Amino acid sequence: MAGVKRTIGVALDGLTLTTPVAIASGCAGTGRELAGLVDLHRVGAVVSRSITLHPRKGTRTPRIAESPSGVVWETGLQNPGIESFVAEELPRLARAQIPVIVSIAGTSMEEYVRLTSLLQNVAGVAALEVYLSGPDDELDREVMGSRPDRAAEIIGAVGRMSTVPVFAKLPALSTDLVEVATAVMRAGASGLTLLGPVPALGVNASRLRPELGAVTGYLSGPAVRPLVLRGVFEVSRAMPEVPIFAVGGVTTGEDAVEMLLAGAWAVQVGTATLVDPVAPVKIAQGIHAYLREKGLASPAEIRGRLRLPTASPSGEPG
Amino acid sequence: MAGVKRTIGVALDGLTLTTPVAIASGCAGTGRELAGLVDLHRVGAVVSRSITLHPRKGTRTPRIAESPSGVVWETGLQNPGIESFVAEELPRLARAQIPVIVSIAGTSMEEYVRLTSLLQNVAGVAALEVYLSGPDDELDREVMGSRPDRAAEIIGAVGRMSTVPVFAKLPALSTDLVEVATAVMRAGASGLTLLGPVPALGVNASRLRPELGAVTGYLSGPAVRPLVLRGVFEVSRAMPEVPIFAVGGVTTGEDAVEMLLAGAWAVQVGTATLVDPVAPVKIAQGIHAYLREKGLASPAEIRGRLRLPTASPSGEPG
Amino acid sequence: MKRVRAEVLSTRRLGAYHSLTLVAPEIAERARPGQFLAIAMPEGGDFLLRRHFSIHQTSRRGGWAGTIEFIVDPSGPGTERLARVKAHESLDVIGPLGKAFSYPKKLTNCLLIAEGRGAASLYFLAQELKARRKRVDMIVGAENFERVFKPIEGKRLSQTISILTTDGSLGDRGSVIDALPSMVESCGTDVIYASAPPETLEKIAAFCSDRKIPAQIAVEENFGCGLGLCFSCVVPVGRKDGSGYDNVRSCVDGPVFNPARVLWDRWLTDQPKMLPTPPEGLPVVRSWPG
Amino acid sequence: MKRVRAEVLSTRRLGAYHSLTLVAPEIAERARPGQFLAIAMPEGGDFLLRRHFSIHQTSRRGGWAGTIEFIVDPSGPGTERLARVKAHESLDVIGPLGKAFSYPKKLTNCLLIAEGRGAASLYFLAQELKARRKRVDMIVGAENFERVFKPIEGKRLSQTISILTTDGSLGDRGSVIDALPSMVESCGTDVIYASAPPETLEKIAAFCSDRKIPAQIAVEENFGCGLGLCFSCVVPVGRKDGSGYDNVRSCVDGPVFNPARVLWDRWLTDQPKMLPTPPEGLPVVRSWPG
Ligand SMILES: Cc1cc2nc3c(=O)[nH]c(=O)nc-3n(C[C@H](O)[C@H](O)[C@H](O)COP(=O)(O)OP(=O)(O)OC[C@H]3O[C@@H](n4cnc5c(N)ncnc54)[C@H](O)[C@@H]3O)c2cc1C
Ligand SMILES: Cc1cc2nc3c(=O)[nH]c(=O)nc-3n(C[C@H](O)[C@H](O)[C@H](O)COP(=O)(O)OP(=O)(O)OC[C@H]3O[C@@H](n4cnc5c(N)ncnc54)[C@H](O)[C@@H]3O)c2cc1C
Ligand SMILES: Cc1cc2nc3c(=O)[nH]c(=O)nc-3n(C[C@H](O)[C@H](O)[C@H](O)COP(=O)(O)O)c2cc1C
Ligand SMILES: Cc1cc2nc3c(=O)[nH]c(=O)nc-3n(C[C@H](O)[C@H](O)[C@H](O)COP(=O)(O)O)c2cc1C
Ligand code: FES
Ligand code: FES
Repeated sequence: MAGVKRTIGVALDGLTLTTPVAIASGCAGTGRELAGLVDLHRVGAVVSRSITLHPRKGTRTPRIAESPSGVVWETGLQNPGIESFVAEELPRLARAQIPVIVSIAGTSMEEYVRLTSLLQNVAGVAALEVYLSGPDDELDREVMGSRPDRAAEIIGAVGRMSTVPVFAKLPALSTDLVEVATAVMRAGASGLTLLGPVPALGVNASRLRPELGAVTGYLSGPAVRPLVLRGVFEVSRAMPEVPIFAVGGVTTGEDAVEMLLAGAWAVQVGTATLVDPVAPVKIAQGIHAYLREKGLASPAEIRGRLRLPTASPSGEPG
Repeated sequence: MAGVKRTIGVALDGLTLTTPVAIASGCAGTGRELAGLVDLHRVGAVVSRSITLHPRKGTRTPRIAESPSGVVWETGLQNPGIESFVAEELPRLARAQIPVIVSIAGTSMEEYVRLTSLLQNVAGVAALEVYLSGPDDELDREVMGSRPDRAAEIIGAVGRMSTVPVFAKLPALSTDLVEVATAVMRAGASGLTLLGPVPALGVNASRLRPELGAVTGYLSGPAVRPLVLRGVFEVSRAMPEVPIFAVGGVTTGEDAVEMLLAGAWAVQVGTATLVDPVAPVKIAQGIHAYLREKGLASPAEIRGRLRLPTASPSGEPG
Repeated sequence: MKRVRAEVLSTRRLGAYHSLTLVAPEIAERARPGQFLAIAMPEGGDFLLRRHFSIHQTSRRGGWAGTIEFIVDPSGPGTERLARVKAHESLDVIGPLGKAFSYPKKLTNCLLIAEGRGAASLYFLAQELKARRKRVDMIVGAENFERVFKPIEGKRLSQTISILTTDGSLGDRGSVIDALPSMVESCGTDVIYASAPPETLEKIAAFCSDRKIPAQIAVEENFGCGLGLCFSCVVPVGRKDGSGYDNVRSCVDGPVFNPARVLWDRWLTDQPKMLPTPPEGLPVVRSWPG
Repeated sequence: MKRVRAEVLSTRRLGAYHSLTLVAPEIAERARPGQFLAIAMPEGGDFLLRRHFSIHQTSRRGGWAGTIEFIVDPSGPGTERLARVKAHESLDVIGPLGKAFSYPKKLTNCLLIAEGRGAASLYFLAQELKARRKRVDMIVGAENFERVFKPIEGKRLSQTISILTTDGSLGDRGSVIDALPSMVESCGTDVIYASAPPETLEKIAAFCSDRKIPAQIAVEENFGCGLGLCFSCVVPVGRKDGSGYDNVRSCVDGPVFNPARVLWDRWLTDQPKMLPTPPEGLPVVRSWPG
């Protein structure tokens, strides 16, 4: 359609991106590396690696291995701690003048509160992403945010204190993802990042050992895309007004369009960035090409627009 | 090692298999088809498609589509209902003289109870596998068995009435898989099938529509193997004495060995059987070859024997 | 049904299609028109499931090893990969699979309707019908001349043939449905066979039911296995006793069906309509039943 | 550092290894010994991550386009695939990456220790050292003669060379460690460079620390990106001020390290010991800490 003014920018409740494609947490280095690899002005946003209150050395190597259409990884959230991050890494990440979303990870309510307070009114922070897939030392649980009450409590506290929008990155394995999503939105989240990394184990049969030094880890890459699509679809059906970042397995523009059709507002790209740092730019171009082909003006026009059958899709009795 | 008497048979609490490789539920036809495709005597066991109390026509087509290293599918548990199954399909499945595990699926406690009672003392049933990934109409929940209390209640009832061993096929997305596993074992399960199918959505971007007639479905195939390995590993660490069938993405003997190392007693093979009906036989041969290479006498000798680091594998503080 | 690792004897391009001929005597011996092959994808790509192809031709002649030919329409990643297979490579093949077309005992005037790659199995059928001294007429259609499958072969096999293309680049402009009434008239058609996309088959079914012409159609659905194991491939078919319908597996109980017994509304509608380009304003789907 | 799509100019087998030469003038210009390339896997396989290779050789001569050579040791699915790449194909390459070996300013007698494919980067280093008028001696080891990398080239590049194989099929029977004391002695070694599996590097590090010989080693870890983005590739390195250690990324802060600063116990031990065959009775791992 000639004459359509086409934009791929997107506004997510207080966070405005020039393209709906961000670099996912843990795949963006320390703010020094990306500039030489990709024209950052053409990337929608960068999510920092997950930052903890104190420095963390992370887990032993190996930290990554391939699996069918995916990678299994565990870094143990190696990071320099919030203070050093704010002093050194953040200014470098912010230099490119694109939105920096800071991922924060705590093991107790107190840690999340302190992390948030240390990020209040800090220049260069466009939004917070709250990592909830780590352990909860306070309640002695393996996963911080897979139960609605606890997730809401954490997000509520972070949301009340934060001076920027707050996105909750919800754990991939929840008995009821929609309930957790609803609870954190009620508690004051600005939006969601779906899904958090998928728990996984890689085994090397010939050496009788785990692939990773940390033994267990997480599965990323194209393999998980159908699982993420389902999560995005279910949550966005329940709450169409909630901004959602979809993350998991986005490698091409078409993959990103799938996520948008399922209900995402924007996508994040992790593994594909490691393979090809220009992938986030190519993916945005792919979305643009798709919109042009379909004669549409913006990503919002396909968001959640998956065409569904009119009748009930569930199995019928015989 | 010359002279080692090598067996790949395995005994799972009352269920004895000549090879540790079974055909997974929903991938074994109606008992008529397999005989012409594979020498069934060389298959460890066959799990029937999931049988409901009443006949089910299942969902609309398309019912299957490919995804990266996987398939997304939903049949809506099409089946002829328990009575017709017992009268017609079961005798055909049992004809090959290998163990037939009957998968049962209900949407309420009453349905599970009636299904179990209709299978009491029925010839040709070697074990029951209880499908718990479907909806719970009674409690109005999307997934029957993802909470420990409800899963235990169902398995308890089935276990008390069943005249054969009962395996619980636990839903893939649980906040705490180990808790659910522990609860169903306490309630009287003989063993576990890990994991149930992984909820998923396939999207066709160019047609703006879901890949499946049922809209949402499940992800199977190699893509999910690392997720299944993690589930098997965590549950078997918590309860090393519990017989576990691992199911999800097993395609080769090496894949099966990975599952055994993570703690499985035997594996089930779904998608790979659809591609190559002889796969379950080849996988058993692959396990045998591995044992021979390592000089081991039986699958039990590698079960759970993943070599782990001696120190704590978690991330260290900086 | 046999499973073999078959050598590719030859390949050739036929307009938009690729023909592959395999050395597979045991399959060739048994193959009948309407049946199909299940071909495992060559290793090294990210393909899991087999792909399925109608049997186009068999040869069991003389001292030569029997061969079997099928036609690949490169319409997706898997078929595109198979279209690149070269002679002397080998493929893992299971076949022949599925129910074949049955031949009329008494009726003699057969009209065969093929759209696009659907002609592959119908030309095989035409030969067999002619061998049984039936009259064969044909309607062959496609989007454009490149997708009209072997038009010269079509002419050779039929008493009369009507060729149509959507863009008019070969034969008349139009679809096979346009030629149907006049062909039935002029050929004195007793029985119809068809292989075409489902929307066309539905129209043929309506026509046959109207005119009370017996018919057989070959359908396509997404196959998980093609072997009867997975219930992916069902088509709703009315029970003989009229007491409702069953979702029957098109890989073992088809792909050939009596169109009068297919529940077309149930099979085809209530699926999202697939428009080639979305309308100006896409409808917002707000509620999600069930 | 540059990213290019580079044509494969030529490939050849070198014993157990495969050499690939790429036309990549911009990378060739910048490349220094110890640095590596990140090569994207050719499409069509189920490979996700790039694979990483030491730079073995560059050529910037005359009017010809600069080329760069690397050595593939087919040791897994990805390297096996790359060993099958043919001339005139093209590869997506990022490089040169990582910190190079540094050249000694004052010291002159350099001993280079290479095990297996590790020789690829050390031969490049030998050239550069010789160009700087340093004395170069070498210890080159491998499992067998097929895995001794270009022994003749090694001889050409070094004043004295000691070649060892585990099976004795070339040179002396033994490992590079066996020759270390006598070579250091006889060559009057001032500085050691090494590229070898970690277990060997650890022994070299112990030797150098004992004898107070300055050294540089090139390590390998599983890389996620090779670009500094993912923190997959860390090695524990002691801080300069002695106040503990950091897990530093071997792709940007390495792969060349001062062995005296690597915390060998932390890097290598506490990993499950990998015995080639399991002992008669495998230990049952009962408790699962943390
Ligand atoms: C009985 C039968 C006979 C057929 N005969 C022929 C033939 O002679 N020539 C020919 O070119 N094609 C034929 N097809 C269709 C062919 O099998 C599909 O086009 C092909 O599987 C699509 O694979 P793809 O990877 O190219 O496309 P994709 O659309 O990417 O396929 C992805 C997945 O969907 C499945 N799928 C998609 N479309 C179909 C379909 N129409 N039928 C079955 N599975 C599908 C594929 O098997 C695969 O698993 C036949 C199909 C059936 C069921
Ligand atoms: C700085 C550096 C320089 C290297 N130089 C060479 C060289 O010159 N020639 C050569 O043949 N090899 C070299 N390697 C090793 C080579 O990168 C690995 O052998 C290769 O990645 C293994 O891939 P694969 O698919 O064959 O094996 P797999 O073991 O199946 O690899 C699977 C995954 O693990 C990663 N991986 C496994 N082993 C290694 C390893 N040792 N290093 C890095 N990643 C690994 C792979 O990248 C891949 O993601 C180098 C590695 C590094 C880090
Ligand atoms: C090496 C690596 C490190 C990661 N580190 C983090 C992290 O620190 N915090 C976080 O929330 N997610 C982390 N992730 C997960 C990604 O942000 C993303 O959720 C996941 O990889 C799925 O997306 P992908 O398939 O595009 O990679 C990491 C992923 C990888 C591969
Ligand atoms: C077409 C199809 C139908 C299935 N039907 C059932 C079923 O009826 N009941 C069940 O418990 N699992 C069913 N499954 C799931 C499999 O039993 C298995 O858990 C899953 O596919 C993972 O194993 P795989 O990767 O080996 O396929 C089905 C899977 C497929 C592909
Ligand atoms: S495709 Fe599997 S039963 Fe028909
Ligand atoms: S491999 Fe990614 S940071 Fe080094």
